[in-house]
Amino acid sequence: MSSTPIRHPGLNLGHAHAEAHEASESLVFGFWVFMMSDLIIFGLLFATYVTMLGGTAGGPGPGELFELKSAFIETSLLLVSSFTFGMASLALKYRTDRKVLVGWLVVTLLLGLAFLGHELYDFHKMFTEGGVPSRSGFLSAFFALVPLHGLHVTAASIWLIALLGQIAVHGLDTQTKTGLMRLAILWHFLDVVWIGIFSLVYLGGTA
Amino acid sequence: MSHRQLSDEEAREKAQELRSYCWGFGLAAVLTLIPFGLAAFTQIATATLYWVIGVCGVIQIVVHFRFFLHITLARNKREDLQLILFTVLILTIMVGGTLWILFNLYYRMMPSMIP
Amino acid sequence: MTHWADWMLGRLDWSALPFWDAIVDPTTKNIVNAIIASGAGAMVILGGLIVVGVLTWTRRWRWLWREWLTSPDHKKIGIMFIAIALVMLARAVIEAVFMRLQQAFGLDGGFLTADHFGQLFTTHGTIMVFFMAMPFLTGIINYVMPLQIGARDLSFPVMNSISLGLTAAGAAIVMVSLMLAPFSTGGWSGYPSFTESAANPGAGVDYWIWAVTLSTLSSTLTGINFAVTIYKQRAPGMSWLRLPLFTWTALCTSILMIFGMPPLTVATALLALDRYLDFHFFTADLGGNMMNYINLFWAFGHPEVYILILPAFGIFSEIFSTFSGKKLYGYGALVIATLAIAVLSFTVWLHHFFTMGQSAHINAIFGIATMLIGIPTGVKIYDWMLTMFRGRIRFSVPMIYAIGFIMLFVIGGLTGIILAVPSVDYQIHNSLFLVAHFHNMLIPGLLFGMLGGTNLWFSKAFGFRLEERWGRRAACCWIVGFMLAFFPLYALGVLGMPRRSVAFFEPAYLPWTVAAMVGAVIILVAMLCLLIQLWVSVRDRHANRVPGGDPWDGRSLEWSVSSPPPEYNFPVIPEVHSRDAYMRQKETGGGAHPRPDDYEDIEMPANSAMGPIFAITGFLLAFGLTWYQWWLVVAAGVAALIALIARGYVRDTTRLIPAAEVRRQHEAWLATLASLTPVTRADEQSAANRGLPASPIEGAVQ
Amino acid sequence: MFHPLFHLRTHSRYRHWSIGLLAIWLSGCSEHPISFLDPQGPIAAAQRHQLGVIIGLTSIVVLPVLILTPWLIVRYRYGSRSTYRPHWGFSKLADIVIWGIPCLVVVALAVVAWRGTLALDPYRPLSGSEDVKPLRVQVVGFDWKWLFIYPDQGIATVNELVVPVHRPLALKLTSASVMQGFFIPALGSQIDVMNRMVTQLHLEADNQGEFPGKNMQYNGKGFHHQHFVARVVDDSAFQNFVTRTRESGMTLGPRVFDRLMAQNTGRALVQSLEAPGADNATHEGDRRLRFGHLPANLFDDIVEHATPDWSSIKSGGTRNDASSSPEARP
Repeated sequence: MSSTPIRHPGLNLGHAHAEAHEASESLVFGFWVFMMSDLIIFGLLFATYVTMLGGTAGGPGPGELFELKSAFIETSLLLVSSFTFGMASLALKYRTDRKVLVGWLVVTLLLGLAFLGHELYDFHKMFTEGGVPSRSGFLSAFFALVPLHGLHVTAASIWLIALLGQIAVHGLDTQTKTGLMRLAILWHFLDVVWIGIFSLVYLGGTA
Repeated sequence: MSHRQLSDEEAREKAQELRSYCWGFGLAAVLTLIPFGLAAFTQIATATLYWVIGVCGVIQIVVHFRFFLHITLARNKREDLQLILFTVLILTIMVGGTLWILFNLYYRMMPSMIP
Repeated sequence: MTHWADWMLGRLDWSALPFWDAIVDPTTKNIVNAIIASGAGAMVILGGLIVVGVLTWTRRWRWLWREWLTSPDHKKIGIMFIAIALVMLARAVIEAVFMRLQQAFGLDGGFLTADHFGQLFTTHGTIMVFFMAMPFLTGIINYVMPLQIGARDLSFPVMNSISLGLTAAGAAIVMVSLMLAPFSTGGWSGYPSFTESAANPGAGVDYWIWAVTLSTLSSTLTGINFAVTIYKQRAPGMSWLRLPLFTWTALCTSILMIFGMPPLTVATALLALDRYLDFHFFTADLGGNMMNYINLFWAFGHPEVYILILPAFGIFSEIFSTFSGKKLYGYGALVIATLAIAVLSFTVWLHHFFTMGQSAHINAIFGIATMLIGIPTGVKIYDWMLTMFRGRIRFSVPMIYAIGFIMLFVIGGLTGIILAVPSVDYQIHNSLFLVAHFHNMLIPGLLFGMLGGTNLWFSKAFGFRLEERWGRRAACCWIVGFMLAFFPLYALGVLGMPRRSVAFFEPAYLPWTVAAMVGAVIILVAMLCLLIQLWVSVRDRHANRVPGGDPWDGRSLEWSVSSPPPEYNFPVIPEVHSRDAYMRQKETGGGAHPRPDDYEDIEMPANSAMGPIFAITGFLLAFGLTWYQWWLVVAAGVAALIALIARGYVRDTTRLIPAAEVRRQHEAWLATLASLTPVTRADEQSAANRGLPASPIEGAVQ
Repeated sequence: MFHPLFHLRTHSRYRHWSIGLLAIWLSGCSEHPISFLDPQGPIAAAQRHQLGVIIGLTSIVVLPVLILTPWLIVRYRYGSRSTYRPHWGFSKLADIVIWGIPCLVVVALAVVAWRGTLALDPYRPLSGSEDVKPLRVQVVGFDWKWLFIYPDQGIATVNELVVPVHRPLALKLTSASVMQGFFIPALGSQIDVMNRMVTQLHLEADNQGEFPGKNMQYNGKGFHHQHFVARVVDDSAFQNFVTRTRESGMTLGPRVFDRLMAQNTGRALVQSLEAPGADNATHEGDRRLRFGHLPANLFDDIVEHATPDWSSIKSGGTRNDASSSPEARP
């Protein structure tokens, strides 16, 4: 019900669309609420992970399985992708050339896929070293927490592809824009969760 | 939609927002490098290292919210901010409670689970 | 060929039939149980066939699809939620009667097998919480809340339809388990390691996991939908402190849904990982421990209790105020109390497992936190009493439920405080005392609220009032039946009888279990009365029509529109100037139904098949996962994903109702109104009540 | 030093005769004390006392509702001539009362709960008189029977807990199966038993007699059969029981242990062993077993999921603690 101008990144729906503004405000707020509900899930998985640290049952522990280098590479990929999504948001908001927008989005998508690829490679290496979830409670907790983040990144990537398709079909109409705005929130949010993962799981485990 | 000429005001705004993203990126990068660097290349005490990791992580989360997700103290962001703060409260209760309860249970019934 | 069948059917085989045990091992007990179980399954099949037959015979399939299943209208979705709730209520009450019968004959025997009894208490609990209480309150909030805040619909109508679909899929999974048995025997809380595959390898626990998961997803989405609607869709002038109390409780409930459901999602997901992918969260070996499940489950379970109870509190607030013909006492205090309960409910979950061995300090702190909730709850009770004080109390059906509630609920409060003291809880934990306590909270608290709310708002939804005499009989049977069924359980609890026992060996228990059985039968009679009430009401619908839309001299905005309301709710969005907005409109000069100057085109959401699609794919996904039919899992999952992506490409999502049409409908209703005779409250329960109250209220001081 | 538990005990007898009456009425047809309303030990007695205090305090808030609501609905029914003030919705005085009194009651309840919980913590050892050491018993919950190991006496029983009167009991408990709840209502608290975990419980009996014990946590189709008897006897009878069990009890070897681990009720277990050691003295005796020889550290091995050290049975390991046994008293 507020009449203050809406300042969500990327949203610039034009004057004649007061109702569209209102609708998208609900959409974005609703998405925030959803993210916060999701955050509780992550929080509880973090807590579970910490309580399972002692449950290695004689299997490999964090010190043997985690590598600082690959964690750093993954962190960098995700952080840069957050920044490039920010650039895409700017391009959307100030209606620069659509090619610029699509370009930034594609770069973001590639970074996200690179992250996923690297993470999968990491898991593969852990598997070959005996780090499988059925080995111990600790590994179960790890493979619930970190891959869930990866699953979110996968979902976000699929959504990004779908939105690129929407841009191609419908152009930059209200629905595409609000879609991009919500995806932006999801993307940045995943980076925030990753901060928790690299700090607690990787740095905490190898320190 | 084709390329469009921005008004002066819009151009200023855009430049400002671009700066904000860059600041955010820079800060986040530094806050990532500090703990990684300390963990990889130095031999400081583990307890200190945990503290550094924790503090850098928390600051970086705030940086992300401020510069990437645009959550500020501005009036039109109040609802989002309230929502986030309430979530933090609930998270604290649930996560803190879980850790408190479970480690107490371990201590009294299952000491082998305490790492 | 066999290989092909294995691939198709997974682990589903003949032994899933409910009468299989009787064929393999035809003892008397097995045959009796097979008859009961197959009878239940046959009832479901028969019910389904009748519905399909009637729809086909009356050629209503297209109508069903267009007007109901794909409708994004919050009113229709609300009604469908309540329909699910009532069907599931009937099943769960019958199960309860079987359990009470068993225990009445249960001194060293009885007629049910232990496994059958285990399934009964598990399905009873699961249904009552996830597929009766949740859909019921979701349905009522869905119907009433947008009308109360002056909105045209929820913020996300299609998501609302998806929520309905997911709940329906979960309910269907529980129903299918009657025909392709068994269901879990692990109780509604499903504690591992009993529910781990080592102890329980069958499909039962998996049925339970996926049914609950579907319900959880549905409730999370619903919570988001309600909260955003209340935040963003309020009519102009409807500030926070002008919200009707029911809407306040709806807001708090939806916040609890948003933040309370994730712990359950985590708990069941981790249990599923243990069962399906050999993880070790809650197993006894390899570093797992089941204590975290119990912790997570109750981190959900306690907010859940208040998800269930708060909307009922809201309904009772409306009922007490409306049927006392009086302003609600202590609005501010009630709002603060509601908010306090909502926040405190996140801080007490440990009181569900005081006996697990944690330190006395932790127990004491959580015990005291639990007692703190007693303060706002007590304040609410007294606020309602003060609302009746110096009122003019009319004993229509909703008020009978409300009075039954207030008297019985405080007894539940008393026993709740007893359970909250850890040192006493050591004596009554997991006993029938606990069972009696939570039924004491949920039957008078939740169910009476929902039934009272149904009696209150039924006329709004369908245009005619529910019949009073059978309604009163139903309410009285509920109250008496409840007391007789559950007060004995308190006695059994302090006598140390564990919950969930199929039989017992202590003769001292027998008189109490027999008394409880009689109570359960009276509750069954109450269910029959409800059915007769519905039947009689539909039969006499013309006599009980209330086209004026306001049969109870209501106070909030939902009474200001016709019964049933137009699909857009309000021809013109009302402007709100005070609390009890419609009452004020009636009392001040402007007239209850001012004629708007001009009308505008109204944009409403268009029908969408997303709800049914998610219902079907959700059901198939859960079914495939339960029986290891992986092809079905993949197919249903891919179909759901494609539907979701494709929905993003749809642009034709709204429908325009022209201003002329709105004008025509509204003018017609105004003309009807003009033809009605206003009635005083003395005639409220008579056929003269056409939904137009006489004003002013007679005999008022000040 | 002021002992809160003691404090709770002294008052219980006098103040809460009403609950005592209730107990007699409730359990009138019962042969043995089945409930804490008829307490047979200090813990149960203190719990009954607390129950009375809580009911009393809470009634301050609850009773007015039960009394005033009928009055309100009669006095202010539609058609009565009482005052009608439709716009009245707030009174400062009433608000102070309805917030204040529940708050005070909860403060009082909180004090009761805090002190009671700390005093009755199941982990808190009971200090009987100076010269009596607590009797140690290790309890293992199986599907669906209870095993009681007396480590200091070197004996074990199934579904029968024999203890001397007036001597504190120090129980350590675990489960060899899923979660269960160990409970002797007439003596005191229940506590959960869980696989790989050890919980503790301290009890004491004031009177001799047979008190039923049970499992409170559902664990499958034999759940309702998982009950046992706590037999409280005098010292000489206990000594007698120990001696007799040592001499004529069965050996808890691998075969018996496998049968224990299998899902069966006490009765089925006894039948499958055709047990010569089964005590047939009572009508329920066909569910009970006594063992005079068992492996050392059996309890710890069950907790650790290790194979019991069967060789220790013959090497006299059953009585590893006999020299330091408090059974030295005649």
